[in-house]
Amino acid sequence: MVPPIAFLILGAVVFLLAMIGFLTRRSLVQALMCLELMTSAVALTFLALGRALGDRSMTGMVFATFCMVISAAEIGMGLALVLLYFRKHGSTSTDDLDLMKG
Amino acid sequence: MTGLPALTILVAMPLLFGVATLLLPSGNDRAVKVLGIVGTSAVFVWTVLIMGAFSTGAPGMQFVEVREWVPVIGMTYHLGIDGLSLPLVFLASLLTLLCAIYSWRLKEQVKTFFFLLFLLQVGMIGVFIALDGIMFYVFWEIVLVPMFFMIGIWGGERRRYASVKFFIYTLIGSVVMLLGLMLLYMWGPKTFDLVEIAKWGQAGKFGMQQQLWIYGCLFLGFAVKVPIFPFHTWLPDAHVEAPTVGSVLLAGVLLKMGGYGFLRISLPALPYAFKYFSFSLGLLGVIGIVYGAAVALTQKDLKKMVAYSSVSHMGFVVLGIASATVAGIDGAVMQMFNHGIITGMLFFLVGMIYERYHTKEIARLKGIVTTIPVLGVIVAFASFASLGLPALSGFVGEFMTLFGGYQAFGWVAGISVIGIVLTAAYFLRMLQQCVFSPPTEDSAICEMPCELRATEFLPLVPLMSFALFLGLYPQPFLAIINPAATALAAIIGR
Amino acid sequence: MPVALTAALVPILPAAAFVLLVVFGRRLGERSGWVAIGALAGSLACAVVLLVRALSAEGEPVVHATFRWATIGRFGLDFGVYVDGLSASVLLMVAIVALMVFVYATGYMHGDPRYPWFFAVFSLFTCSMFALVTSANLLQLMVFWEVMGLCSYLLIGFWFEREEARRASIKAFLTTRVGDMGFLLGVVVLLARVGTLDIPVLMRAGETTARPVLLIACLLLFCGAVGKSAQFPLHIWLPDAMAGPTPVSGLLHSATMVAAGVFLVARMYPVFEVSGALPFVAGAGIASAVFGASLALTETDIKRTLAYSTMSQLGYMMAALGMGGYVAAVFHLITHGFFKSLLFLSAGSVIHGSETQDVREMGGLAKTMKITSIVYLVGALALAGIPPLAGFFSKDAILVSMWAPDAKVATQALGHPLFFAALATAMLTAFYMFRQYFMVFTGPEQRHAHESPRAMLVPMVVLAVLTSVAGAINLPGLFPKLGELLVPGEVENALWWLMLLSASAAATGVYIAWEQNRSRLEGAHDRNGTFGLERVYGSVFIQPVFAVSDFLRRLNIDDIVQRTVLDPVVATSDFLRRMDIDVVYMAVFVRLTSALAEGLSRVDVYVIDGAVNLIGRAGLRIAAALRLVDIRAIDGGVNAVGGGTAAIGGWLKRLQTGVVANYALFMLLFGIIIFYVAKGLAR
Amino acid sequence: MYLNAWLAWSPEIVLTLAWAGMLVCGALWPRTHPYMRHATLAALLIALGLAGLVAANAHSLYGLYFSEAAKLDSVTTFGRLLFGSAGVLVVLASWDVHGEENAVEFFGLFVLSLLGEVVIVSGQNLLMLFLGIELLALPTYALIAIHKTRARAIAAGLKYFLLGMFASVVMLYGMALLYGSLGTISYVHALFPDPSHLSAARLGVLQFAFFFLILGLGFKVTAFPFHFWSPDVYAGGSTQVVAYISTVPKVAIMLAIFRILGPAFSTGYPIAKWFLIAIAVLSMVYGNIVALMQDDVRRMLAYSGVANTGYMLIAIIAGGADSQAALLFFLVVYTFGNLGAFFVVLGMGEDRHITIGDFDGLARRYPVLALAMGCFLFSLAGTPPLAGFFGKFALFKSAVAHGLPLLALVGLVTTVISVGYYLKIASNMYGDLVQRDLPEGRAIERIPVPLRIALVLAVTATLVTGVLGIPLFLGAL
Repeated sequence: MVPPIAFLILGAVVFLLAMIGFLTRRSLVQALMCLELMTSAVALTFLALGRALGDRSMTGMVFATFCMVISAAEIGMGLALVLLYFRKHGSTSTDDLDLMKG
Repeated sequence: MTGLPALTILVAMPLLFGVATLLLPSGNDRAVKVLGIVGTSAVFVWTVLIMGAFSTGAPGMQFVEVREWVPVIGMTYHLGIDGLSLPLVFLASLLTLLCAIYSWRLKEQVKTFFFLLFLLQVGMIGVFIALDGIMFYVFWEIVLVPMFFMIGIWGGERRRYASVKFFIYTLIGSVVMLLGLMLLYMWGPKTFDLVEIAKWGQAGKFGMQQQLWIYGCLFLGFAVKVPIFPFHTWLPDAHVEAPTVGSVLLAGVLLKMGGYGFLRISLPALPYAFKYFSFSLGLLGVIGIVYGAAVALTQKDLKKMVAYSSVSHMGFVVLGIASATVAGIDGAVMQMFNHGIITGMLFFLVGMIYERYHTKEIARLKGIVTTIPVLGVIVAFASFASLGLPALSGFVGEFMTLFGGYQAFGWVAGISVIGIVLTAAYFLRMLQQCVFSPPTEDSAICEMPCELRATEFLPLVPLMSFALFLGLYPQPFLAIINPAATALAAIIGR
Repeated sequence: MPVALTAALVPILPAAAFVLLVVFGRRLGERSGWVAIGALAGSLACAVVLLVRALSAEGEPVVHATFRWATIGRFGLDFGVYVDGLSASVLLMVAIVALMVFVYATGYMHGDPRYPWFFAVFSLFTCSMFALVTSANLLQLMVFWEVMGLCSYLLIGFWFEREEARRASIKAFLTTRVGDMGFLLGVVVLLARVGTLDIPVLMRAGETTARPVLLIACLLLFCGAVGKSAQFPLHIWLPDAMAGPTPVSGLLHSATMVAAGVFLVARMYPVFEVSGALPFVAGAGIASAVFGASLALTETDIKRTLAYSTMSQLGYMMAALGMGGYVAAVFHLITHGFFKSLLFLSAGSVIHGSETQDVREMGGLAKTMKITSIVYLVGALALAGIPPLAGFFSKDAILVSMWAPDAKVATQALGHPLFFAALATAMLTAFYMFRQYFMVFTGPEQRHAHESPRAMLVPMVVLAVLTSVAGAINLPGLFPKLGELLVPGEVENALWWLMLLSASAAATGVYIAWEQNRSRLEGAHDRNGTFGLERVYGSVFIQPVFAVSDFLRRLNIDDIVQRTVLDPVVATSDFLRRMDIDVVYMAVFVRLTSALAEGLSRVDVYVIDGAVNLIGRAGLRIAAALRLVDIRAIDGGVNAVGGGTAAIGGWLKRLQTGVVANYALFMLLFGIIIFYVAKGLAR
Repeated sequence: MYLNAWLAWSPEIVLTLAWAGMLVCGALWPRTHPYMRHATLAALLIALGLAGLVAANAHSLYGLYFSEAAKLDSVTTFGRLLFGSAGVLVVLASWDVHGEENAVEFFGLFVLSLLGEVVIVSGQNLLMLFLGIELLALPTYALIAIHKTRARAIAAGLKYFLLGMFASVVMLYGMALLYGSLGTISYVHALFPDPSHLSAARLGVLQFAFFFLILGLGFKVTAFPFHFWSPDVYAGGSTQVVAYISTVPKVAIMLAIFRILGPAFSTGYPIAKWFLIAIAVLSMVYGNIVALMQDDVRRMLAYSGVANTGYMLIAIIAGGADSQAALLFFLVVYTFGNLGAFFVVLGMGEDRHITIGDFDGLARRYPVLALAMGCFLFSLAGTPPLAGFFGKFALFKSAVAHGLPLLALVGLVTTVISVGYYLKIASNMYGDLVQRDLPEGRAIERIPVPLRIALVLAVTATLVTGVLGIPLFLGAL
């Protein structure tokens, strides 16, 4: 049996990589994917911790489940916003600097 | 009077009148003005009644109202009045009334103005009767807002700069003072009740190091307000830009709050620190006297000159307070009152001059006494009162603070006489240039009508009477202050 | 009438006149003069009553009644009236002189637009002198002392249309105020150390208080006297004070203003005696006496000459006080009050008649102004110290006190030099007075003049009479009434040889003046500048004195004061005004804060937004490249609803992720830094 | 017990039902769209009333619910009332703007986010906290983006979304680490136990966990290094939404932070404490100083929000009952003051940046609006007798009372700096009331009545809390 610590390390590594990805990717969608990956890494960590601690209340699993739920909602929201943005600006020449300044 | 919460009524009255002012239908300026005068008169009458019922010989607080209020933050509802505060309360009600009368001819934003005036009065009176640290601070800060607007709305050309500078400068001082009050709470009896804090301090329960820290914090707040050299630089700007009424109340009452703070909080609560710093404070007072006078000597703007004269005169207050002798404290309160009366008068006069000549430049003003004899004579009177001519009230305060200063610091206090001579110099120079001089071609021309109106003359009458009466016979006034001053001086052991 | 009330009425009556004239002055018009005179007459009557009482009081105070003016802790200040021999005698002199001057002024000021105002202030002036003299408390004395200063300011600057009058009034007020600050400090010291300011108690202060303290206090008090009595070096205001109307000068130089300084020292005499301050008083007095006389020598303005003579005569009094000649000084104060007011009033009459103040433009006035010339002569003789006029006796008393000083306060070694200096000064005095007299009243007539109105002449005549007989109040050895009044039981001895000596010194002075005048008239073409000095024969003695006088004039002490005191003060003030610390604050705090704010917002704008923009621009470049590569694909993608993800990515690559990623990075980076700092702090 | 639970959570149930009803009706009958605002308002008012009733029956209803996952206590009630009233104001402010277009989305999302806030406040474990945060955050991302005309709003929403999600996920990882090192996620008693019970390794992990947790929470409350999004988003989003997200979520999270950090926190975890102190100080200093240089009023308010977060953190660092009372009071003050200020900006027009110069002469032309703005500004600046002063005073006093006088000093001094930019607006508004030597400011279209009501309510709240509310809030809590 694989010890829980391995999953923890895996979770940490994935989280870190996804974070670096989020910080460096130029594509919005890629950024969204990185966020998803980060969430998954956290979910993995929760599961592993739950097992490692032998928590009978299944806190880790519950948390992991909710992580999934939230990330689903999140990707939905994210894509919707991206789409909306694209629609608004699609047909006109975009003033990107305006955007940068907020 | 007995049985009534006299002081609550005193501080609530202007508030209610202020609200009533706002409720009046807009457009009827006359009604607002009448209400303004009636309201301030009512407050004044009430003050006089309190003064009448005040028993002079007793050193302690009178008309005390004390109640639990907000125990979570250690706040109590505690009002009281003693020989230190009574003259200043009287001053505040008197000057507000006179300002209301003077403003009879105000044309714009009358409602706003009178509301601010009443609000200002709430703060001014409140500071002097509050015996709880938080209430004290609240009233202290309440004053800033109406004054900010008075300067910012009715001020001169650079009013925005001046109003913001005034607000921020004094706020810096007062927030640090607030920290001091909090430290009094924390290291002290866990209440903001100033009487309790004073008891705690006199029992020697504040550590020496603690006292020094708290004193430093409080000092900054009071020093900016007084203003003590070198924290005075907000004053000339504020005065030059402020409208007449603003200047009168600023110089007449607001500056006194600082001196009062020293006497009400620093001295009784922190005797060790007060003694420790007393020489330095006295020295700052002396420097202020000389410095203010020296800078006033070459001012080109009449109002700025009077403003710097305030720095100099308040130096005497500081000297008297620092001495912590009976004479010094008596003199300091006396000087505060006198300065309120006399400088208030001077600012009224500068306002009248400005209204007629549309300039405050000393070089352009000439021959006031030939054009408007009454105004000229009163300017001269006020100037002589201000330069401390004996037989007028300014002298009494100066003499007593000087005497107290000498008792405490010896010859160092004597340096301040340089300031007295310089004060005479700049006032005489002003009189020579502006009042007792023939008008020339390039001098400013008085816009008709020149003669003083009744609403302008009326405020001057009580001020002149007080300046004269207190100079000739100060005993009734001193009898009020003396017991309180004696008790305070006894704390320091002087 | 109780005697306390009588004493109080003396100052109250003119004060009432002052109030009356201020309020109703305009309605009263020229009648206001008579209101003032009426009040003054009442004061005079009261003063007479007081003197009569004093004469029978045998050294006890006539009146001492007080009320509590102020309580300062354990110190009580009681104001009130205190009249003894000294105050009663001075009071009477002041009342008489003032009354005469008032009457004179009704004529002199006739037609002036501010006539009521003049009499109002004049009343207050007199009132304050009365109150000063009757003060029971040193602080009260000081109060009226200063009120008098105020009045002198107003009166000297009465004709403020004239530049010189305005300057002179300020000068007078400020100069005396400099001295007054010493007075103020002296009062403070006395109150702090002796514990009271009650004059009768203070006079016994020597019993309770250490001598050094009293010395300091007395020297400080003396500063005030120096200022008021125009002693060297605070005399500079006195000559300029001539810019006021002549009645003002007449009163100011004789009975009121300048007399106050001498009175102060006389009042506090017991304290001065104990403290050891008297030698200083003597020194300052004799210096002023000599100095004033020398300055008078070359002065050509009739009133300024008299002004310097005042300084000189007051110096005499001070010197006498310093040598223990208390009675002599008061005696001279009284006689001087009469003859100096006489001289000023006559000079005013001369000016009134000839309309010039320069003696060089006068001459031969005795023909047109007969009465004036006679009374002027009486005054001049008195001032010169020619017997039997009043000035002779009092000056003689002073010389006696110097020759044989009071052993308690000074030695003969100190007294004799002073004596000779005083004698020489007496001769100089006689000289310049008579030179002036001859120039004004004798010789050829230079301009048309007319005699003054009766209102002016009558007081002059009365004063002339008084000047002639006033010496009788203290005839040494025969009728030492004043001495008895002031110091009961002490008999002054008369030195006959000394009388002779002083009279002959005065006569010498008159003679030299006459000789010089003669030579001047002979060479009438040279009238400018130095009075034909080189032609004065027999002037081996006078020549160097003239040189000194001229040198002093050239030296111009005003100029020195201006350069050493006033200029630096003004410069400092100007410097402070310009370099107000506000500027420093601005530089340090406000600039610092705004620089900080600027810097931080630059961090926001340049570092953060800059980084963002940089990346954004890089993105733009890439997009531009993309556009070049496949412009159609992008356009197509944009136009297609919900176009391909690649197209969206392309779009947003340019725009968005740069910002977001950077912000996220900053969050992490700053957060970590702060966390590590916190970790360090926690340790 | 069941009945009790229904009663205890009736306000939330009402809101949930209203939300569901709005979605269904909105989808089925488009004609109901204009009435969504009415429904929301009604639901909020009912919920407020119920919350009041619940509070009145505190003795029987207060307690732990749902397997100790949620707690009903005075703090929860406080949150409910504050969120509800703020919600009412926001609805009024949005009355016309989102009255018909996007009504279902707007009000639906809005109610959802309010629910999220209650979850945050009442939650007793990290999971509830996380769920609450997401429930709050996801709708607000969308709300920011919903704007009739402004294209930038979507960009702002997107930016907010990406950064917000990033922060949430990082926080989530922190929660995982917390769970790992502590073995529990519940903070019914105290999340942070006495550190002596923990092994060194766990304490080490705990440091990371804490850092991540604070990063996530700090993002939501715009504490210093995590605030970068706020000026951009505040300036880009629609004003009423910005008013909302600048206040209510911040309040909720602050209350949650106060619950999480137990009594052992201030003594046992110096690193964490110093971390918070550093963040608080930097927030106060940085926020106030940078706000001083802003010209766009919304950006200025964003930075002032950063500074106010710093002030709130003072209470959290100090800990203890009095600090809690102080914090609660300050939150009320901040909420109404900030909401009001944004509403005034809203009233001045939606179409472009509102700069400080736009306030020139406002008092002369729109005296009531100027008066309201003055009220909010002076309250935010902490001038007595307005509410802001007592809020700040209580905060600083609690800091002094807990031995942090220097922290209070920083707060006091930065308050003075803050007065600088608040007064700049005030002096612009009132500067030419009498003397008219200044250029005309911005002209304003008619201000809709609901917004007026909202303004009046906000002014009243500010004044009443200040003058009368002190004993009420500070004494009762």
